[in-house]
Amino acid sequence: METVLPQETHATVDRTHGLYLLQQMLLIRRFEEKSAEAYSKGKIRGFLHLYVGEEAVAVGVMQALTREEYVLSTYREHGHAIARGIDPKKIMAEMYGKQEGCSRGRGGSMHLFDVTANFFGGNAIVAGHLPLSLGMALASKKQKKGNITCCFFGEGAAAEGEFHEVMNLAALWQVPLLLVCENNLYAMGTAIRFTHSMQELERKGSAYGVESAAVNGMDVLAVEQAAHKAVEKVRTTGKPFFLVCNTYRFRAHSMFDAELYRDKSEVEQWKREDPIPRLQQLLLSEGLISGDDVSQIENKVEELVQQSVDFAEEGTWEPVDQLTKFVYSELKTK
Amino acid sequence: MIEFTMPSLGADMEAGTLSEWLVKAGDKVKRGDIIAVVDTQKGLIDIEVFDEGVIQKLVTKEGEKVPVGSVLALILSDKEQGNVKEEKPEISPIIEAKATEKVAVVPPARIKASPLAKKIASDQGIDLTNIKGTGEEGVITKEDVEKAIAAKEKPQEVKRAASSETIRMAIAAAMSKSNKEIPHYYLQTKIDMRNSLNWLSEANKQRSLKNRLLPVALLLKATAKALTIVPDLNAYWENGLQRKADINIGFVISLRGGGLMIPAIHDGAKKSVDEIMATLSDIIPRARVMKLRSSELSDSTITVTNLGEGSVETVFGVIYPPQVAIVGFGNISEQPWAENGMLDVRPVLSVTLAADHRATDGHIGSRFLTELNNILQNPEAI
Amino acid sequence: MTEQEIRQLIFQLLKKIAPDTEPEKLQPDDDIRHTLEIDSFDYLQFIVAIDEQLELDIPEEDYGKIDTVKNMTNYIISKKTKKV
Amino acid sequence: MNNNNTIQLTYREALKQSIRQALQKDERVFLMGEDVGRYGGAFAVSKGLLQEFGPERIMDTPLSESGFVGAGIGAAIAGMRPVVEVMTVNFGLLAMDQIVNNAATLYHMSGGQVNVPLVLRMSSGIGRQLAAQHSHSWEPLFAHIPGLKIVSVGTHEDARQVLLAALEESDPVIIFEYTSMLNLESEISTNPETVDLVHAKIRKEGKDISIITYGAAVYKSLEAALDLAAKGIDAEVVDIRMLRPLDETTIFTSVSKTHHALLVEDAWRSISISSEISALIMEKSFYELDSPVQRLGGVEVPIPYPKHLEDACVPQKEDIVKKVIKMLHHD
Repeated sequence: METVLPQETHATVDRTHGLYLLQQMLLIRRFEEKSAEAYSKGKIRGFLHLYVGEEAVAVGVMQALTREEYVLSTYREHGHAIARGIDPKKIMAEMYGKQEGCSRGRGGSMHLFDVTANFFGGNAIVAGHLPLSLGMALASKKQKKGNITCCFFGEGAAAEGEFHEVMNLAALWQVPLLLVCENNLYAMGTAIRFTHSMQELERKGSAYGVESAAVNGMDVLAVEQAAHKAVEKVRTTGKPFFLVCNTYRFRAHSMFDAELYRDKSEVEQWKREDPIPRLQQLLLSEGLISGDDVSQIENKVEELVQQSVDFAEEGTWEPVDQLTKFVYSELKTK
Repeated sequence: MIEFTMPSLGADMEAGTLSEWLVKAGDKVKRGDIIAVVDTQKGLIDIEVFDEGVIQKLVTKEGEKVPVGSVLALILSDKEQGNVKEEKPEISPIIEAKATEKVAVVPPARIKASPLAKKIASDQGIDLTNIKGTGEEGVITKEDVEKAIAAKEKPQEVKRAASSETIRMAIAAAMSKSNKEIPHYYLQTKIDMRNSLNWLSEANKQRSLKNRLLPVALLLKATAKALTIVPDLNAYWENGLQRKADINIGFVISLRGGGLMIPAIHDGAKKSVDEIMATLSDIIPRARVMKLRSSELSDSTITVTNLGEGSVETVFGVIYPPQVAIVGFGNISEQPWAENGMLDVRPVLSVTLAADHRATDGHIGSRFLTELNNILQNPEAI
Repeated sequence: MTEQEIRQLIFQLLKKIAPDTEPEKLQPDDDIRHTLEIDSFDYLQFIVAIDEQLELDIPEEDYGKIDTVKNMTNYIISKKTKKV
Repeated sequence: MNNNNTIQLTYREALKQSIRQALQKDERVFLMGEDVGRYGGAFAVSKGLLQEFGPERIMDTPLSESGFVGAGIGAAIAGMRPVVEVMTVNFGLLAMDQIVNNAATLYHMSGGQVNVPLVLRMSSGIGRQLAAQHSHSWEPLFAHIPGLKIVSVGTHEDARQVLLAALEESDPVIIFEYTSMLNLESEISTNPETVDLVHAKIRKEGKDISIITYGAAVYKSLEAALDLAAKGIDAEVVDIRMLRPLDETTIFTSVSKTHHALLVEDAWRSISISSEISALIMEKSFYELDSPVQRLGGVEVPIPYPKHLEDACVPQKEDIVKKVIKMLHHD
């Protein structure tokens, strides 16, 4: 049932796409670093979960998805939102709580929504969005729409009952659902060895008859390739696919985390696997890009991030008298 | 807290309508004060209070009919107030003086009324203190307030008119019952009133116009005195003869508009003729306007009817149950009078006794009339 | 005090004591008590009231002299004159 | 109503007809839940529908309340009109996360982008000697949550119509149905009015007291009103029907008319629908009250098994009659 996917990739990418992938990951990285800064200044409040180190997963998987697919994510979803093509300005404004945000400021960091991008959150109950993705895939199937649903979640969610219910139901109903598990080894502060009896998560798929695979989540090209294959499977069979991306989170779980649960040396060791330098080195060594290209990308990303901050700063607060909007629909949709 | 209740003004009274409150919450009352007027089958009756204290709350509202025994008002007794005072903490004398003053007034008890009732009362300018609540735990309800409004709008005269109507009905009922149930026997005698009238005339010379005695005062006193000698006629017939310790003579007063009021002259035997006269002066005007005290209307142990004002010579009364006798005085008129073989003209009074044959026999009745005569022949000894 | 005034006063006091009667309809020679059906007690009240208003002391033996409106008026006039 | 023809049917049959009509009316509608298909519905409500509409429209689910309720939400987001049956409200708790954290919040936290036109049907209530874990009246629990629309089906008319009205909504609607009433027969019009979910329904007009109720207590209240009428008390019975959002206007109008309010429900009395309505009446209709608002609710105890104890757990007709008489001081 497990599909063997290549763990290393070489020049399977051309210059343009290579630059694009590099820029996407760099944008996510810089955007989040800026977010941390804004958080420290008190501009962003609530929870802020950073994706630093895991960028290859979001960017890689997203390359396999068309605009028609439904995407659902977790509370650590800035990367997915950016990779999905949602304007960073709207994302930053959302985190600032401004009404120009992608969720009108109602959601914040954990609840980024953009229906025009078919991006359905930003869901902050671990595994809570898995049944939703199942239902959306079911709808697509019933409507013979042809699109698939992609649901990102962490290895923590794979311990939840809903993960198992959804695996069972998705296989039972044979719905076009790509379940992407981002295994960053820690459910908040608890290492996977303390949370999963079977730590090769992809093996959980076979129990439900769900085709599964694992991929090095620190290698964007590997992820992209694996995602393409998985999406292809889902699209052709109409059945679910369980893709495990093994990755690592460089920063703490959230802004307020002393990281007592892991050694700094472990983090340092994983940082050598950082997907961004990894791709950059590959592209440089393959002669696909030059140092100037990297500088240009850096500058471009810097500019985009600054624009997003400026946009968020200039954003407006929703008047309090509109507080009770969006509880019930004003219009009946038939 | 003392409960001031709807009194039983007669064995046949089950309920009364509280016609008027003469006090309000916070008023000080003492024993004997008239604090309410109650409309009964017998007419409007002034209700007196038997306790001392401060009206805490008027529970029954005007215009409301409540059963005998129902709480009409709550009175905070002097003793209870005293307690309140004692519990006051020691503070500066000036403030204490003020506090004492306040205690004397006693803040009115919180009136329990429904929000709606309060709103209507406030809109209509109705004072809730005068309304008795019929809701749970005596809460004043909308209906109670509406009744109070209706009562307020109803002219007083209508009530009075209705009163004389009810009086008529009450007399009808009592007299029918009497005639149906009481086997009357009748005795009559004539009494030479020369001595009595002379005595009265002399007595009045020493009295200011206001304090002059009327013959009826003497007759009532004589009746009371005679009853001390023949106590069986001063009684009720209730499961047998129940003699009454106090001699309370119910004195029939005709109302000009028809009907009767029979206020009691309490303790007639213990009162002097002057005191009886004073009592009459107090009672008769009030009876005329139907404003008698509850005890005055309920306590009679025997009745005296005095129809002698007109030209009627003799009156045979009908006993007012559960009493056992009624004494009737006719006109005092000059008549030929034979005594010791001599014929003379004397002021003569025709006296009758109607008595309950279940309670007494003619012999007793006869003794009573004999004693009455003896007393009236020696008025100076009265 | 004129005769007319005295009559008015008599009517007024009678009306007060017996509100439901019509003293003004009394003929000068009508017996007051019998016509208006006033009992001895009320009549006494009436005399007391006359006394209070006019400061007259009417002895008991004079009661016979004040049985009609006419007699009473005359009696009062004579008493008042005597006093002066 | 022009059409005076009526039809005698059970509450169960009324529910089934509404589901069938919904399926016929809209291709997007499908029924999903435990044992709704091959078994015919745990309470035979959906019996025969699988044969009629096929397994795509009548979907049996495994015992995965969170999974299939969440799937219902997802399907609704993605353009379907799922009717998800949770066998009993007692199991609804297993899907509580999906209902509270997803169905109720998505519209808001997406800033109005994501509608969840999901209909959730749950059989509910006490009365079949099912003991503590199967006799819950969870209406207040769910009605607490903004973003949900909570409907209680207290009559046959509503059983026949509420689902169709709920499917017109763009927001998640939870319909409470009452197991104890399934076999109850009643007459309804063959041409029933479309249920107006927004407004509470005056089931009986009256002028002396408002009995404000819902669910299984509606018929009990109506019977009590009948008894009270014989005693000269003209009670108005208000079926709240939509427990959230509440139709406050109808409630206030009724209380303004009668000036007395008795709230009756089977759910535990404290922190209940009645608690809420009572508070609302105090806040907004206080000066219309001629007596304190009273509540008759469930006794605060896990529901015991024996019939006589079970009966004693919730207000019965006699309790309602007694309470009204006491409130109106009619004794």
